[in-house]
Amino acid sequence: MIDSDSVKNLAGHPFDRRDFLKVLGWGGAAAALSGCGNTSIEDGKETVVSYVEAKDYVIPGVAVYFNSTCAQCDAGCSITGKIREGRVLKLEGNPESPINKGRLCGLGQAAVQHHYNPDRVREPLLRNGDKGEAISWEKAYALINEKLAGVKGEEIALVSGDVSGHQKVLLGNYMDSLGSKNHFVYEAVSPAVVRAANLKFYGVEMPRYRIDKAKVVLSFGADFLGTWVSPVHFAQQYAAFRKGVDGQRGVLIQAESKMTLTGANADRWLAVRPGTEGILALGIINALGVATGDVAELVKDYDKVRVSRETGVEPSNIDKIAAILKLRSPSLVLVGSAAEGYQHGLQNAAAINLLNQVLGNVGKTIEAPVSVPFPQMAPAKGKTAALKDLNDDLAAGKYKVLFNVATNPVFTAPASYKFRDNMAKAGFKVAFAHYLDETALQADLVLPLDSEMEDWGTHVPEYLADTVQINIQQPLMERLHANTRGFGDILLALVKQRRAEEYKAFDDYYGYLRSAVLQNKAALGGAGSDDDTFWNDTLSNGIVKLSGASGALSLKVDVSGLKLPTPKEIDEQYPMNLIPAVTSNLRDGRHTNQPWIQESPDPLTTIVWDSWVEMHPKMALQLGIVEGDIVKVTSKTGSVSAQVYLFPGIHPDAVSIPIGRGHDAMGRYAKGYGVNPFEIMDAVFESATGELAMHETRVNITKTGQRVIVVKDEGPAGGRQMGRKIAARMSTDQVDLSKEV
Amino acid sequence: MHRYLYFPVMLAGFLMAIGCYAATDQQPTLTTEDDLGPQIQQPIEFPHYRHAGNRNTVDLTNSDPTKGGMEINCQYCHTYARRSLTAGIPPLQKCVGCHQNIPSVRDKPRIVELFKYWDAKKAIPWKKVHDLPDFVRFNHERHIKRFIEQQGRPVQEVCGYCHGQVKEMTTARRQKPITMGWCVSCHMKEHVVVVANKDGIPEGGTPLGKQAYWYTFQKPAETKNAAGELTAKGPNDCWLCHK
Amino acid sequence: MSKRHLLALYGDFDQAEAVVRELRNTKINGFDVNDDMIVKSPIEHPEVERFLGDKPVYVQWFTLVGAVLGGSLGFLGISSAQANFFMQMKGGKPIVPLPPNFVLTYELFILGGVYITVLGFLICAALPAKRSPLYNAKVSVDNIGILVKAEEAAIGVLKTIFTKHKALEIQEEAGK
Amino acid sequence: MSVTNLLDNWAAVRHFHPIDDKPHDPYKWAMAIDLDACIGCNACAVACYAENNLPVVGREKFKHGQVMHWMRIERYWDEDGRDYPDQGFQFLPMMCQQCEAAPCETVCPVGATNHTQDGLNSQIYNRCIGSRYCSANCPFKVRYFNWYDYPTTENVWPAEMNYQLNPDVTVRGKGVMEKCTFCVQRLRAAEVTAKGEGRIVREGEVQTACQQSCPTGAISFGNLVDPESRVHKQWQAQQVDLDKDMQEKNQKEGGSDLRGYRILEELRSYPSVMYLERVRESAV
Amino acid sequence: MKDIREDIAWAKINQDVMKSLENPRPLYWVILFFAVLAFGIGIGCEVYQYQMGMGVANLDNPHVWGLYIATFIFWIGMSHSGTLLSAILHLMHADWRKPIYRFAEAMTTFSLMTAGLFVMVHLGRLWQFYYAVPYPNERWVWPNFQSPLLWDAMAIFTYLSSSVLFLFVGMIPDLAIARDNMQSGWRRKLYTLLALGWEGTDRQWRNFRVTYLTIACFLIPLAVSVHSIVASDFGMSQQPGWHVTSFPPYFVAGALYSGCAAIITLFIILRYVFKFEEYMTLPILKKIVRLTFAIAMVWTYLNCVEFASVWYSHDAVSKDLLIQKMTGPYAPFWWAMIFCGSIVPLIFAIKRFQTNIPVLFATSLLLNLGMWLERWMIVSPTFSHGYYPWTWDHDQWPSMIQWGIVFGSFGWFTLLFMVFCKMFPSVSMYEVKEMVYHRSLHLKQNGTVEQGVH
Repeated sequence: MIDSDSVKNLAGHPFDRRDFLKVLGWGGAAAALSGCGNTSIEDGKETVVSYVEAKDYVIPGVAVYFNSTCAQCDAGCSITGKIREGRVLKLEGNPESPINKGRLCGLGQAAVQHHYNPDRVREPLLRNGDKGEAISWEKAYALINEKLAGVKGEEIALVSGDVSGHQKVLLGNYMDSLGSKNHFVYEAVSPAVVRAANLKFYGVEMPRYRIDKAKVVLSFGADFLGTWVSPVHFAQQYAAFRKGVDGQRGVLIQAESKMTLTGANADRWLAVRPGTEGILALGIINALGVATGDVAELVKDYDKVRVSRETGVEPSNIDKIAAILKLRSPSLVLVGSAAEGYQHGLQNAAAINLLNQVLGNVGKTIEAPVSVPFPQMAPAKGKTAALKDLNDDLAAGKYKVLFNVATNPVFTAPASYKFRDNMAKAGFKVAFAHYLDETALQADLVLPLDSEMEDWGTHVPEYLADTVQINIQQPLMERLHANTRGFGDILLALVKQRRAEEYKAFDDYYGYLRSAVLQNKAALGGAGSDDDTFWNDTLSNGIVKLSGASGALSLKVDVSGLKLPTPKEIDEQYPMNLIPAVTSNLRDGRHTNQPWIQESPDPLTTIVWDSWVEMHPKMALQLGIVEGDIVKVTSKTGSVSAQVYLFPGIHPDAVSIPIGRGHDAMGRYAKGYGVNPFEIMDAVFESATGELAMHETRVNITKTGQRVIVVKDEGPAGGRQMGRKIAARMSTDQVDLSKEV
Repeated sequence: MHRYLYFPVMLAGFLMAIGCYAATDQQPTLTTEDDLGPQIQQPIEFPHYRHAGNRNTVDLTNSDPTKGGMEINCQYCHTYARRSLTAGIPPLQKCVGCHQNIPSVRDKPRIVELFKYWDAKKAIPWKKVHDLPDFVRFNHERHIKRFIEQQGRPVQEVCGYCHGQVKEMTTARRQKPITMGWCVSCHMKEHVVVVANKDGIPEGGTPLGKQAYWYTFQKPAETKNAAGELTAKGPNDCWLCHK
Repeated sequence: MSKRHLLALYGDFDQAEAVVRELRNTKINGFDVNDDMIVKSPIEHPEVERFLGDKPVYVQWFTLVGAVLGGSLGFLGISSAQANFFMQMKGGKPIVPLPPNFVLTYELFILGGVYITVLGFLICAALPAKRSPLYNAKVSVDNIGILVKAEEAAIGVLKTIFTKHKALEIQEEAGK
Repeated sequence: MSVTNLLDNWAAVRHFHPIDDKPHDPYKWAMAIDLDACIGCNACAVACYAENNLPVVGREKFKHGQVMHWMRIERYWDEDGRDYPDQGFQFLPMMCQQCEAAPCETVCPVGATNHTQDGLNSQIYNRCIGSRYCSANCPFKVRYFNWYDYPTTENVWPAEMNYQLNPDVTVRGKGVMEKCTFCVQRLRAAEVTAKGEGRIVREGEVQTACQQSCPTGAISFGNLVDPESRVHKQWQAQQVDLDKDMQEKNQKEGGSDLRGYRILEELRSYPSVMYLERVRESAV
Repeated sequence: MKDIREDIAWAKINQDVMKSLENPRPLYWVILFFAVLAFGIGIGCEVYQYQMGMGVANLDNPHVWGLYIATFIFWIGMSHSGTLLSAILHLMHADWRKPIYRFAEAMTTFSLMTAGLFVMVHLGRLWQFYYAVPYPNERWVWPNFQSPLLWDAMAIFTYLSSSVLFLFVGMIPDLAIARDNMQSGWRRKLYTLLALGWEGTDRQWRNFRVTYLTIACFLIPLAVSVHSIVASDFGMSQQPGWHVTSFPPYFVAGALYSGCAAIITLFIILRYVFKFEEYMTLPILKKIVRLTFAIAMVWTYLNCVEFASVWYSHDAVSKDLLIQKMTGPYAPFWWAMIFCGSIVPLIFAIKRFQTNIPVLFATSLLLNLGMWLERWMIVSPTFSHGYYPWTWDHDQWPSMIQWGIVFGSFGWFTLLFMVFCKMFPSVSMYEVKEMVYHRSLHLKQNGTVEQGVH
């Protein structure tokens, strides 16, 4: 049983705790020399803190565990926090959650460093010239109220990231109360084009993928193990897929221009010329030779000679893939960010999805998702197009008040948007923020948010693994800083300014949430139990599982309008394609200030704490570049300079710079490390959906003459084992997996 | 010439004597002598002797603190010790829980002080009396399980091994050295083993034959000793305390 | 029966040898050539022993005892230290491994040997010593000194012998 | 005391481990890592940071090779002349192999690293004087030395960040060696609890932090002598014996069709971590 | 040419040597100043390192050992020359050792003391050094006797204390001379105390001879064991490049080699600074040079054996390391070692140069450099290029702190040595007298020379 009061008590006296940092030999060098031994025993000097009141389950020295929800990305993993003496120590996966089944990725675990981050905003800050001046919450609310007075609804805009659950409901109500419809849901990295293509081909935006049921997975740049949609969940499916059905191990083929973590785990990795993923898909359909009608007509020109020429994939590989896809069924074809990031991204994605239809995978390894019974809580899904729209509006000076909820568009908008300047045109800018990041620095009023370990909430993930799952977010410890507030609490306070009568029953967001959940007790599976029991069970489980209705997928194949452009000629001035890489650690850069994230080597390059320009050794040889050279990467929009890392897992026509580093604000661990590829990204858009075509930027590379040592975990031997049997491998014909445990 | 041999003979004799002493001194003597720690000023001078001290057998109603205590079990207040590595300090709630029902002492200065803390909902900043270096982890739970629960020794005796005669103190004062050598001197002794046995003997005995020890030193002896007991030395694994 | 000391200095070993020989051959009352005569020289001169007669040296017995004790106690000590309560288990090696212990035994054998030898030397050579009653710094330069101790009656005879062999200098202890 | 110990237990102290017998009873902690399941995502490494109070050393010190990751993910690609890693990379989580005959143990001058009864290679921080001989003799180079006093180093654990530190694990100061412990604090807690209940630790009762977080379940960890444990079954199925330096299955003509192997096994350190070879599809 | 003038008067020997104890020449102060300066720099570096942690030495994982261990071996090696001269040559009755063994013996002692410092400097937690000392303690814990480092400590302790005793015992008659020559003052008191009342009686000499011989006998196997044990710090490990059978003799040969080279250097310096031309004569120098040459060739041979055994063995890892040494980032140092260690000593084979002091001085410095490089090449490349390719580290370069401490150690050694030379007779007077005496016996038989000054 836990309620907010007991959480407070649990913490006892948070700032009176024993200093856990007093360590081995510490402070003791002098003492040791004076012969008093090395230890730092000081009888009677240290204070032992006892609780004033303690719950029965609170025993000093014994950890308690509470469930909550991970907010580091939108996959919606349920977490279990380990709590000792009122402090959350470590996050683990909640075994009850179908999404992550007790597992948690590195990014998720680093959330404690978000919570304890020394660079968090601690007070509401009001702009005073270049400085922020700490003000009280009352004053902040009053100020917002004042600034909103007389402003028309259409002059107010709010930009947020993905939002779901009761926050979304409350947020919607607030926007309603303001009379504004300008809620921009923006995610810098989101599979929006894939959603559109899925809608077209399957009738749903995000079907359930069953990698674990597939015998062959052919992925076009979908980094489902690293960054795509719900990586921890897919990784578990992947594990089952590799174990195989009846001992027949699943085969993973990955086609992309820049190797992702998933590509690194593939049985066959194909380096595809940037932007030609769709052509390859059509080539495979052609090679399969099973298509009929419209489809056959569409692919008939895509013989393997042409496809090979345009994509750079060997004809023999196309044959092999076609053969294995034919032989082993069901298979699964995935389309990911590498394919969607072009002007013709939707066409690419459609061509690839067509492959699934041709192979008959729809309904077998692609299943209909369950629908959320409370549509108002279903996630609002972020798009990059939203930022474009917002930016255009801001440029036109449409908004007098702009709310920003923990997104960082100043950092993630392509430089050509001039977002920073446009944002200045909005009269009054309020940022709900964890850090003083680039965007918060532009705001007039910064409201410090609780970390997700201090806040209440409910979340509905976009990708539901099994049944409908509503994730509960609850505080794992007392608020670390006295003057931060939960997002829900702030919303509630703001909405009360408009509709005081409607919300007067709720003292705080916790009360709102509790009553909102209990209202739907029956629908949430709590019929028959009393309020307190149900509420406590819900909190202790951390998730509510519901059986939702599963719709049907559309099986119709519509290839009308599917037309892929022939690959562009090499542009002499900008010969290379820039691939802004989304890495599993950094994602869009909102967590860069967590040192574990900075020090976790990038899985592929093993580089830490810095950005790099990834380049194929062959191309580097041509350009006379070696590892560690600082090169200038210039696009039509601008240029950045960074160290080169030579990496064989990239198409020679492409260079790649990871997203997420290059902050010039945010905090001590983020600021000044690396470069931000958004600064050179051209504003090119997917033609059908208006999404930013992130892979479409073309660049040239020039040496600056400087050279540095690349800070990475890999030694000078590189990826070579020098004949030692270290990471050994076998091929499937040598091994008999059925004997294994 | 023999006068030149005095010295070597004496030297040899001396070394032999040392050797014989080392060879025959089989059981280390448990360090029992007191090694008083500093007198510590606590925020409230808690009278242990009053709570845990022996009852005045002559006059059971005597409330004169010098004449006897209430024999409260150590574990009544120090309830965490049997459930956790660390013993912890009882929550303030515990003190108040009893004392709000004892109006007779309500006006005593210490109790007034206690209620001041309680009313302010502030924790009492007790000072640490038994401090171990931060690289040492002593497991209270395990020792209480073994000596109190398995072997049924009196609580005050068991706690007193390390904490001394707390029942005679006001605020506690360190009485034993609590150094590694002191800990070890007890582990080196042969202790009675309670053998786990599904039928009859309570849970919590040592699973004999599945003992996590390699060497005969720490394995329970094959045969019972004269007193009919199986004995074994305490664990000697560094990683039990240093982690 | 008090005895007095007499020191005669000579320029080379031949003269000194001649003196010693004569002292040995002459029977003098109150003077025992084996107990009462000491030859002091600036260098080690093995030939002195020839004319002084063999005198025993016991230092090597100290050496033997020291080395044996050092080695055996060393081995025993190390082995029993290894087998104490905290047996430091080393994977792949027994708790009391012989090769390392032999290495250390070897070192302790030498350590014991050297230390006890030096000790034996100090004992046997009776060092540190008080200065003998008659000492001349020339002995540490180039002279050979013959120090004798005799009863008053023999002093004269000794002096005569010393002078006969062209003593460079004769020092006499004052009478008591 | 000591001399009697020596004489009474001569046979015991002259006993060669692990060759002479089957000494582990009731515990021998061991691991099996399926490289075919490992995707190289680093979740285990971060879990290790969180569980074991590892310092984040920052860019400069990382550059100087002073990083402290007890668990590192290695990424191999043996190119044999190919332009692309078209069969992917091979990831390998590497941490202390808890060797049965660990080369590090014998060389420590003060005995700060020893073998424990349950088959771990212990590291006692306070005993360590920092001679670094253990690391010098470690074939896997999985020991990490505290080159600086990280607890007092700026921005390693600034205020509030230190609240995350695990109180069950000592925070190491400068000059001591450290390494993966198989999360000994968890093992000991489980062993003591089990002992209090008169039983041994059951399969699944204790997990290492890395195992717990691994999204693909590539890491299994448990008691090798418990026939019920997954690790025991895996080792047995793979015919890998703890106390052999050359597995019989590899002696057979044509090699083995089993994936289990131990790294640098030929050095006779008898590692407690078995890896299962990565598998590659031969049809593509 | 004779090793020493046979008609030299004994009193002159005393005079000449005692003069070296008197007021120093300005050059002495200059040398002392630089020694103190260098030592001060070393101390400063060490203090900084102690405060900050070992990281400032720019060592890393897995390159955990660096110049400290290399220089430690260098100093241990250098100490072997004293034993060679005083013990081995004593047993072999090579009396030409007599004028020069005293300073060689002092060099042994001081280089051991310097080497001992490096053990301390190397430790990550110097303040816990006493954990490595086997003393009974309340924790009932002993150090690990299986560790070659502990053998090392034990061997060095034995060697150092035995050498000090040997030096002291051998000096007692000379201390008596000093005592007799000093008029008054603290030095006279000191010598009186140290001379233990030595008077040169027959009994004293008799026991002295046996003692001296016995310790010499002990010192020879001890010296061999010391450097074999240092070799086993490496040889007992598993790492490639260290695991060669010939390591112990290779180390011992290297030790004698560097010791002899150092003797040549110091010989020349002493001869010049203290004007010991009469005693430290060119024929003696020639003998040392020839000895050094012989040892240089032994070392070269053992070096070749080491490489050959690696080359022909099936140990691919060691072979890979050897190739790496020859061609990798350490190649310049490795080839410099070969040049200084095996090529430069060929100069000694040329008779003309065997007594050419400037050439010998320069050469001996080069040999020492070569020997120091040898130790570095043993230690570092194995760390940079071991079994585990992922952790290879070819960029490792010692920081200024490491260099500063190495530099400081030379200052410390020089300081000790210079102080010793002023405090104690650095030429054994009584033994030079013996040498002169024995060599003059045949002259005396011809009646051409009178004994002494009379």
